[in-house]
Amino acid sequence: MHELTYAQAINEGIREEMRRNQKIMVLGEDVGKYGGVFGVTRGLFDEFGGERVRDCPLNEAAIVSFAIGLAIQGRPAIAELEFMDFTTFAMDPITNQAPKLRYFWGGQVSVPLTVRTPIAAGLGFGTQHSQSLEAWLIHVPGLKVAMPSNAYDAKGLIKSAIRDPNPVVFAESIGLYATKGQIPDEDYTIPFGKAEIKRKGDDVTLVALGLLVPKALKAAEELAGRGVDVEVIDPRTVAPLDIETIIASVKKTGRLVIAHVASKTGGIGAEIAQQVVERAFDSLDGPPVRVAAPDVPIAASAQLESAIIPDVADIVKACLSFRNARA
Amino acid sequence: MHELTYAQAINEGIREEMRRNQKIMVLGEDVGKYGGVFGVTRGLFDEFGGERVRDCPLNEAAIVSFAIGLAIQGRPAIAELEFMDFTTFAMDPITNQAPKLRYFWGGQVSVPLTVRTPIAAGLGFGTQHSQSLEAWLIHVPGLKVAMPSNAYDAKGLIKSAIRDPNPVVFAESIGLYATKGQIPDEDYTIPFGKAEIKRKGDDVTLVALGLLVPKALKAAEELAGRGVDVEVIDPRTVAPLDIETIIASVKKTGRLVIAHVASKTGGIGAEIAQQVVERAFDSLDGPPVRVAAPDVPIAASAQLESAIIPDVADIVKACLSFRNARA
Amino acid sequence: MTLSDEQQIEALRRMWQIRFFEEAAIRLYGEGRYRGSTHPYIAQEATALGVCATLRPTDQVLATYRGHGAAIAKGADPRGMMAELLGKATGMCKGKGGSMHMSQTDVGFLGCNAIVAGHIPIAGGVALAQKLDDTGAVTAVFFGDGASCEGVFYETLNMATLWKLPLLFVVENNEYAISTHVSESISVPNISMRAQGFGLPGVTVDGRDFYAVYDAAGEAVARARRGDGPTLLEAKTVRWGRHSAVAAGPAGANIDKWKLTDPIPRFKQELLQRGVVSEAQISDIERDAKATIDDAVAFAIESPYPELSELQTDMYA
Amino acid sequence: MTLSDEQQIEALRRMWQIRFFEEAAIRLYGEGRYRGSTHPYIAQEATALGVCATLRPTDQVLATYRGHGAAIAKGADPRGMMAELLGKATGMCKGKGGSMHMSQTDVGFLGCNAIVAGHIPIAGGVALAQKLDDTGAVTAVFFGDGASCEGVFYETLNMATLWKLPLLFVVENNEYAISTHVSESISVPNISMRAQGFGLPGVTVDGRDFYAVYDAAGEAVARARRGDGPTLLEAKTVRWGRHSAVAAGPAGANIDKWKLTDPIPRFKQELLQRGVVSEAQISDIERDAKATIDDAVAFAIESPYPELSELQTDMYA
Ligand SMILES: Cc1ncc(C[n+]2csc(CCOP(=O)(O)OP(=O)(O)O)c2C)c(N)n1
Ligand SMILES: Cc1ncc(C[n+]2csc(CCOP(=O)(O)OP(=O)(O)O)c2C)c(N)n1
Ligand SMILES: [Mg+2]
Ligand SMILES: [Mg+2]
Repeated sequence: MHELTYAQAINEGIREEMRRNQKIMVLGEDVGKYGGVFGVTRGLFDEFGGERVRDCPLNEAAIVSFAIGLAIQGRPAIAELEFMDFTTFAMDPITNQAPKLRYFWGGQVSVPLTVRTPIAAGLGFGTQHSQSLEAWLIHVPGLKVAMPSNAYDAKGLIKSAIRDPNPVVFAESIGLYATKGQIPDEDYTIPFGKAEIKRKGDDVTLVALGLLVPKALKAAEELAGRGVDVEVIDPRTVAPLDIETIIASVKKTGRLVIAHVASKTGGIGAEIAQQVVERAFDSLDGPPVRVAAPDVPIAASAQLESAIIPDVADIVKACLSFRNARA
Repeated sequence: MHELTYAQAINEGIREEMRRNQKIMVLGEDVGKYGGVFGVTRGLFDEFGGERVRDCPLNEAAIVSFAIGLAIQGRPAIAELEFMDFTTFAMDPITNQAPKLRYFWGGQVSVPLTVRTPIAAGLGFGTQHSQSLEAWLIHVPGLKVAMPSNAYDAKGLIKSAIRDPNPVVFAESIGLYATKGQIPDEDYTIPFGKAEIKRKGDDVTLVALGLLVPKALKAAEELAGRGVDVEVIDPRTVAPLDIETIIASVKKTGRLVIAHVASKTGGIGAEIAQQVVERAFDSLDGPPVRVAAPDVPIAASAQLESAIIPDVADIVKACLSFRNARA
Repeated sequence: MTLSDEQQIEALRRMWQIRFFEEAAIRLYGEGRYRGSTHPYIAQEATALGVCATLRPTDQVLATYRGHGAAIAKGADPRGMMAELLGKATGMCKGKGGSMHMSQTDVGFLGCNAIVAGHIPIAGGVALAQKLDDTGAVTAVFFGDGASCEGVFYETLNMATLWKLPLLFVVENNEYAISTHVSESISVPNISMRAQGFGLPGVTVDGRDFYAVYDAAGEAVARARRGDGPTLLEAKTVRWGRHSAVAAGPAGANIDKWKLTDPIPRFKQELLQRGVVSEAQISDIERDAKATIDDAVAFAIESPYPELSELQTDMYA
Repeated sequence: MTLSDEQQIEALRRMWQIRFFEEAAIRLYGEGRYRGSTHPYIAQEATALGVCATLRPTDQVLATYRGHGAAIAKGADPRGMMAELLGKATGMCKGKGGSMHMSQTDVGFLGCNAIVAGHIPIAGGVALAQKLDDTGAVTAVFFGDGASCEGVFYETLNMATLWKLPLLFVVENNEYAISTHVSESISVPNISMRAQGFGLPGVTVDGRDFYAVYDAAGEAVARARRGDGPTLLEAKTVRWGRHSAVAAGPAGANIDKWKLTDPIPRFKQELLQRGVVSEAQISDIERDAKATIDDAVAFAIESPYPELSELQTDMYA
């Protein structure tokens, strides 16, 4: 075991995969000598050189498209977009090309593409640098989407993403980059579509994504003190989504809370809720509850922003909102 | 009263607004002399000239961005994207600029922008020309989204969109362009956020969007023959969404079906369902049911595509799926 | 590079195949045998052949929705193409792609793309892979004058030049993007002039002249193989008339002008003059090309539609 | 155009204001008075002033996230700016925009934009509106070398040239986009050369030389006002060191090089040489600029944060 931050864990995962497979490439803005704007690719340039760890001009559409070109030529490619908000410039390759090429060519190619991009919510960067846009991506058939919440998962998931012969968007949380975790010394991966039950509980099922997983665990602790026993589930990947684990939990608890930093309307919360409602309606004591940002652009002012990004207190409140709370 | 097709109704709406306000501009590919790839802007060039009805080079990002520049200078702008799938190239101006500028500038400007774009689902154009992407857009605070289902609404809504000092995406359905409707001779608009109950019914609430509204009405008729009385609701705009009308209906029927052509996961169906579940859980006999495209890219082959795009039979089946059907 | 007689004969054969393929595509559309649309390559055949005659089987080609010509020129199978057009299970993409997404990777045809210009930066990535593989292979990417307005085209010009990629940009300037004339959409008289802002060679040739295209492409390909980087090749051409089988009335060059500049009779004439073929041989080639396409049509019509279970296949590797 | 003494003095004052503003911004960030980031305009002051000195109040300016300089140069209020930086209710955007979204439309400053290059085509639309208004007003859009790689820049070059828009593209080539040197990202030695591919004039000047910028911008603005269309003006400059207040260690030009090329002492020297001001006056101007920024800082610190109810305002007009 060794200790790494979330950012270092991703770095180690990429590094190990690049050692395993000489064909793997990294492309992006400032990913080379500089090591990435948040340091995630630090040292890769030194180890693998500028051919494989490639600083690109500032053009997201071309970066992701070039990565697709490499991928369909048998070179698994990892493209970095510096903030998730900039997926807007690369939406065509991310949604119209990468996840569809194999399909509309009748299976003639595979597209081993990983698009890494961090979510900056809650850091005061303002509305064009703070969005969590995974809801767009789960609506694109053919695309996989990972949202790691801790260092261990981050490493295991990035390795799976890179090995996956299909396009993956790997959504990191800047707010988690410095959090530390214990990492096994031996090779491991975490499969896509397999949720983790972070805490067992009988009263409420709490599904949290990315940045909100640690907050959900804090909330659960606080709630335990109040006699409410919360089961915390981290889906880890939202496409594919391990709905089975969530449903099994809800069948036990009868209550569902979903927490994400993205704005509420059209967010993933609705999708998870509806899938549970469709399949476990009779088990539910009441409607699933969403904890999410309100439907406003994200203001830069710290005071305003902190009222936007969901926090422990919001999660606690949601878990206590059920009418016939058992506890 | 006069009869117009859906396409002509939009045309007439734009024309009337351009006569009312000399500042209004139209921009897009082939919107000028040619009258638009689907003929929606036909004749506008002749009446208003090439300055106001402006053929643009083939570059969607710049077209929408230029329209934003015009809008913030007090010139309401109507930008056309030839297929909704091409919003991918204009996602930055559509989502990071237009709906946020006013907010992050503290209200100093308004952005009277209308982005018109048609959904081609079901016409055999293949996967990059057949998507219905409204779910992405309702997840963007500050953006309004209209999805007219008939000629009368199309005219009333396009006029509201153009008069609205805020950005609107106006999602047309190519499959409806040729459908006819009676249009009043006098000026009228249809407010955003006001659903229409297209058919009253007591047994099932059926919310349908755009292309599926006529199919929903056909399904309702068929179901009436089988003794199931369906209330058909057309939200007309999905942002803002008139959830009150839907909830009032569900409180009566206890059953909700939502039908859209977009793929199911992450689609609007989940959002509508969850809003209803949140506020009318106790009124529901069972889980809301979604009728949507399966989560696959849209194949070109007619046989495959017709199995993807939801049809009358799919809607009928969904409405009959409730366990304790009253009828 | 010099062209053998066989190569020139094969080029004529494929030009005819393209012509007959597209005529059949329009006819079959009219008969309601498929939906969506199709974008005929008619009158542009000399460009695809002029470029592809300089390529090896291991080189790669990417094209737009108006890409049937490039497909045939790169050696794609007309049967698979025609079946694809009709959405049949025997189509090269199992019917999932249709007219605008044909591809046949085993002959180096990395497909058509229905997003205008979307394939240009993908071609950049393909060329980067080739450069890293260091086998001397090159990529040619075909696109239209309209496509040359999309930002990704310029992004790719910059990156390809910066990284000296073995990439040949072939812009087919047929004067129109649907209804929009180049004079209304492009700020310079020749699209090859864009190259001046990016530091790569830019060349304009008559795209209806097989030999002119071949010579210019040959130089560009040689340059790319040497590791000297990309070239922007503008082939000036005309459009037969309608943008697509569904588009409203002719907005492009009219048919009389088109007949005068038809690249096929012109190429035939040159082949005769150069003594590469006789009149009789030419008739044989034409007949043979016709037979190939007739066979493809029959094959496509007889082929079954895909099973519904195919909906769920090919999404993930 | 000739510059009056007052104009030159005002230019120096604003250059100092920018410098002091940015120094304060870095200091306040260090003190934890706001979060996010800030991108100092230090060492680039002569460019903003050289351009804005050619503009009228009714002309428009759009800038990037590194836009405090352009804001002050166009006449934005330092109090409103500083309060905005700190996220206060008295900020020019009520605290909702922060460092990267400052704007003050009543002085023709149509804001900073945090999406690199996102504002360039918006500036195109603003210039189109001006052309239609036919008042002789022009737009200047500031952006960096990095931004010049984004496709929307080229799309706007093409459209602005095609439509002869009154638009001045000001690319501030400070050699770096965060860590990436222009030699690694741009395929030509001067960014102004891009203009050659688009048919508009392209000029490179020393961006640290107020008069050089002023002259080149003046010509471009005159051309634009005449209806002759856009110009691409490249101002070569250096970056003080770090990309932003949060970015890791210096990747740009080092501080010694920077001191040698500091545009403010240089401009001061020239003003003295030209006899526009005396040493004593210069000290007064510097002191006055300092006082303005000190006052802005005090104002900003004392100002209240926005009410939470402000979250819901300004979304819709
Ligand atoms: C991104 C995108 N925008 C618009 C379209 C619609 N469209 C299809 S073909 C075409 C014109 C393309 O013109 P050009 O590139 O000159 O090619 P040509 O049709 O002349 O071969 C347009 C606008 C599209 N398919 N993709
Ligand atoms: C679309 C987009 N991509 C990436 C970024 C991240 N980013 C912010 S500033 C910057 C570098 C910009 O360099 P340049 O245009 O030269 O401006 P400078 O910082 O030198 O003023 C980058 C990559 C962004 N904000 N927006
Ligand atoms: Mg063309
Ligand atoms: Mg720079």
